[in-house]
Amino acid sequence: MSIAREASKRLFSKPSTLRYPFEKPTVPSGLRGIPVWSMENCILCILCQTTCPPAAIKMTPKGPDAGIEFRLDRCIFCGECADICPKKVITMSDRFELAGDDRSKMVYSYKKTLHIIPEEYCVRSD
Amino acid sequence: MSDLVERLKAPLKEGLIDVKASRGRRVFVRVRRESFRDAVSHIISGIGVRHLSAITGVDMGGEIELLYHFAYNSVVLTLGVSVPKGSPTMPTVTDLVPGAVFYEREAHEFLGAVFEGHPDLSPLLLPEGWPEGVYPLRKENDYNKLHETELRKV
Amino acid sequence: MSYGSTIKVPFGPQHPALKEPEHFLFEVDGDTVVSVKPRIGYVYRGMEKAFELRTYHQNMYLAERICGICSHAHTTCYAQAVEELLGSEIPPRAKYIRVIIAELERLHSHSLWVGIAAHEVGFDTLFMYVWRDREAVMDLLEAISGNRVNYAMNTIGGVRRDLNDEAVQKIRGVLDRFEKNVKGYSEIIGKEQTFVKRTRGVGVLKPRDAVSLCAVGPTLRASGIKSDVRLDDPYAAYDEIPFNVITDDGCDVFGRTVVRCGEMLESINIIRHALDHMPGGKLKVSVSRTVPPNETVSRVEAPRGELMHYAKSNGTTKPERYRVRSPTLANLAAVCQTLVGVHLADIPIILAGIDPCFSCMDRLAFVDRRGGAWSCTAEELGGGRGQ
Amino acid sequence: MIAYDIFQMLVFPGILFLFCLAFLYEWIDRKLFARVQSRYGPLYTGPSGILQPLADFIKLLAKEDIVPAACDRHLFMWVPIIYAVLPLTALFIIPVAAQTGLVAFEGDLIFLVFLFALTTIVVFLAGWSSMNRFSIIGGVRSALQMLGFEIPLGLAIIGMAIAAQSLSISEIVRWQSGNWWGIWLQPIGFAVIMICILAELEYVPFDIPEAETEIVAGWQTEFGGRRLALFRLGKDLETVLVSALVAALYLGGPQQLGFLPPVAGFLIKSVAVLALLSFARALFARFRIDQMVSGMWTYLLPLAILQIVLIQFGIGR
Repeated sequence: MSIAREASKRLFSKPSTLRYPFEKPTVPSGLRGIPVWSMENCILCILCQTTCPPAAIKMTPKGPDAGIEFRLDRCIFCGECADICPKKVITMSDRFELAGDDRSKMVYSYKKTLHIIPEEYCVRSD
Repeated sequence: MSDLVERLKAPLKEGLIDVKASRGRRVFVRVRRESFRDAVSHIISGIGVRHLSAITGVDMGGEIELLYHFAYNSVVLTLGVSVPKGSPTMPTVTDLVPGAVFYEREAHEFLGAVFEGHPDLSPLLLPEGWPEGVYPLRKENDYNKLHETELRKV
Repeated sequence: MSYGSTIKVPFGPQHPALKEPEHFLFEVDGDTVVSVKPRIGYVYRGMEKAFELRTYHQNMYLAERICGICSHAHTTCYAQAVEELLGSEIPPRAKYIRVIIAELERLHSHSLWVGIAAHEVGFDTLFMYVWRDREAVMDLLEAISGNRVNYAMNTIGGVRRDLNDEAVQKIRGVLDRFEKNVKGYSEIIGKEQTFVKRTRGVGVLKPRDAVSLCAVGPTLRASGIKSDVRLDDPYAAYDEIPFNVITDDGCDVFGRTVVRCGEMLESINIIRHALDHMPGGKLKVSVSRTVPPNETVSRVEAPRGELMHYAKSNGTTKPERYRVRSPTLANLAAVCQTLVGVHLADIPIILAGIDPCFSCMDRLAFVDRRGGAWSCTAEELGGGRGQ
Repeated sequence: MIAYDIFQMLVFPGILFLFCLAFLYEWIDRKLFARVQSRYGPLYTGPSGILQPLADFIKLLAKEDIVPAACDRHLFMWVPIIYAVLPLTALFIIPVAAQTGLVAFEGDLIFLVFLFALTTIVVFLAGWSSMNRFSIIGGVRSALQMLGFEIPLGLAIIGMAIAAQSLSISEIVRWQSGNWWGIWLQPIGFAVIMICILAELEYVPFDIPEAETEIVAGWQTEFGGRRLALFRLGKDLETVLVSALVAALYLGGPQQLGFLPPVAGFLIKSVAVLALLSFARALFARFRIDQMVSGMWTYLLPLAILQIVLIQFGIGR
């Protein structure tokens, strides 16, 4: 029977499953992971806020703490913001391990003036 | 497409309200409620259409419009009939097209159209405790009002 | 012989045979089913109401999440409906890319089903093998579109990403290997007696009943009726691609398996033909955000059958009414009829026979279930902003 | 001498050794079954997952113990214990460490067949006592399945007893050390007993009583916590029992292989039987109960009878 031949062939070959936490999967280049803002050339034009389908981006256009507040727990990784941004400020990174245990902490705020990169909020899985 | 409309015009004469064909393969026909029943039986037996794709209910403010989408190889013939909200009763088509049983239940549940002769109009999609008389897809039930609907304990 | 008294056996909403929450109340007399009473709606999310609250552009991502396995079918159907409302024509290259992604999705959706059907009858080894090889197609889709499940390739007026040469080579490579695997599984399914015994002559749906109950897709084609939206009412680039519709007059679950395996091989040929004849040119045309008042019906051949969207616009940026009728709802009447009079042990495989996708069938209801597992305020879900 | 007997009873070929063997066999079975399906199988608990069955056992012991209100309380409490004890008693009469089992008397083969029947009755009671639709159906199915495989199993066992002119397993093992092994003498009997064992252990082609996709978990549906731990232990012990039985009856049992003690011979043979079982269970889909019973009566029973007839003509001597 062909299933028996196939099964015996599989018995002595390397399993095709991945030991996930210890072996990381190979991530293709165009993956739509978490969007990342590089605030240097952001012109605060709120296009990304209007086009975001689940309204995960909130921008404070003026004032000292002008910048972007990005809510990871509502983002659907559709890449609309990256497409529409005129200055190509937003890039879809290839980080996909974004599990977190507290929704309120899943907020990334990018400040225009301070150029600080927000501290990692999501729980590291390593 | 045009021969299909001609073959429909012949038996219905005054029952036909208007015919719209935006594209060759999409025909929208509106009929009066009285001649709806024989329009359907004519479509099924006369022209030989057998596949009812779906029944869509649209809330037009004063009345509910029920659209019966029949698929006949490359043409989608949509038979529309509008029913006043006061007395939204409609003859059922489950005897002509047994496949319509779930579509009619869904139309009843979301828009309140009553289909006489339907074997069992019990709720299909909404949870058990859903209050009577609240039809989610009607325009007066806006988003937040629906959101506050109280589920009575079953 | 009947024991006279019948017992009611509930199936679902949580049941290992059902991959998604559905409830079927069976009345069983001894070992044979007497009557079936389906109760669906456990993943009903009120999508048709939600469509009316968002702009056409945002609804694209709502349509994509109606179902996890046939997301591209829903977005193609939605994009075509809105393009028809606007009366705009999409560039030929976008049509070809839509066909390629649709057929790749049919590949992984059908191979998912073959694995599930094998699991329903206890054939776990085939389940593991089929799902292992399905990963190649999922990784391919991830490389092309950036996401394994919600590809978001479609936008109103065309396609968002292009298929460069490197992607085309990758597709051809994966297809060659996948074709060999599919041929292997069809052979195993045909020869493995225990699988054949559990599926041949089980869940018989006669052609006359299949037509009168308006069944669609492989369930209809396995009863010998040659009806396929890609052939009858061609959309995207299907009118330029020659392919034949696989039918089988077995009328039973085994026939449906044969039809789906045949369709997988057919999809591979379609993709190869599309890759060879892909025209160059633009990816999308720009469209206006407000849609003139109009109504249309858009039909697509999803992996499970004929998927129908009805759209009605009222001149604003939000649709007046958007109706989604998924293939599983059409097949529900047919499966309830085939379930009467069968053995209790055959229920899972017959239910799986129509490849039910319950989240398609239920669409979206956003009802605050007091004491339910979750409840979000309208504002939190962004509903407030969409008003 | 008493101390040595107690040691033998409790530790070496006795309870402790059999528990470790049970967990080891479950690990081998799960590992092999996984590798056939191109998976890794248990991996992280201990070296390549060898302690996984023990971990499962302890986890289940720690789980909450739910007793359904409508169930038959006494039966519900006693059935798991009996289910775990039955294979243990049967393993005492099968030669494991030496040529003779811990307890060997003329006619222990009949006692063994009786224990097999008793196991199925206990399974039926488990399903019946938990008053849940799925487990009642599971219990009824296990009883039906017993009707199918019990007689061919009995015939296949008696076949070897006739060849060795005795009804004691230890005697059959000693007889085989002098002559050919059972597998060469009666290959049909070996095939019949392997199929019946697949049905006895409720492995895939015949896992109808606890069909996962049809009746949730069949007769085990209502059991959780300690009770389920005992059921799983009982199932592992039964795996050891049947592979030991086949090793004893058809593969010559524990023999002195070169400088290795007889236990090593026994282990190699029963692990070989276990490997064959778990490879076989990866190849099939699940039968329906009516197909299974009619298949047993139309195919397996004539085969078993044919084997007995062949022995009468002196072929199987």
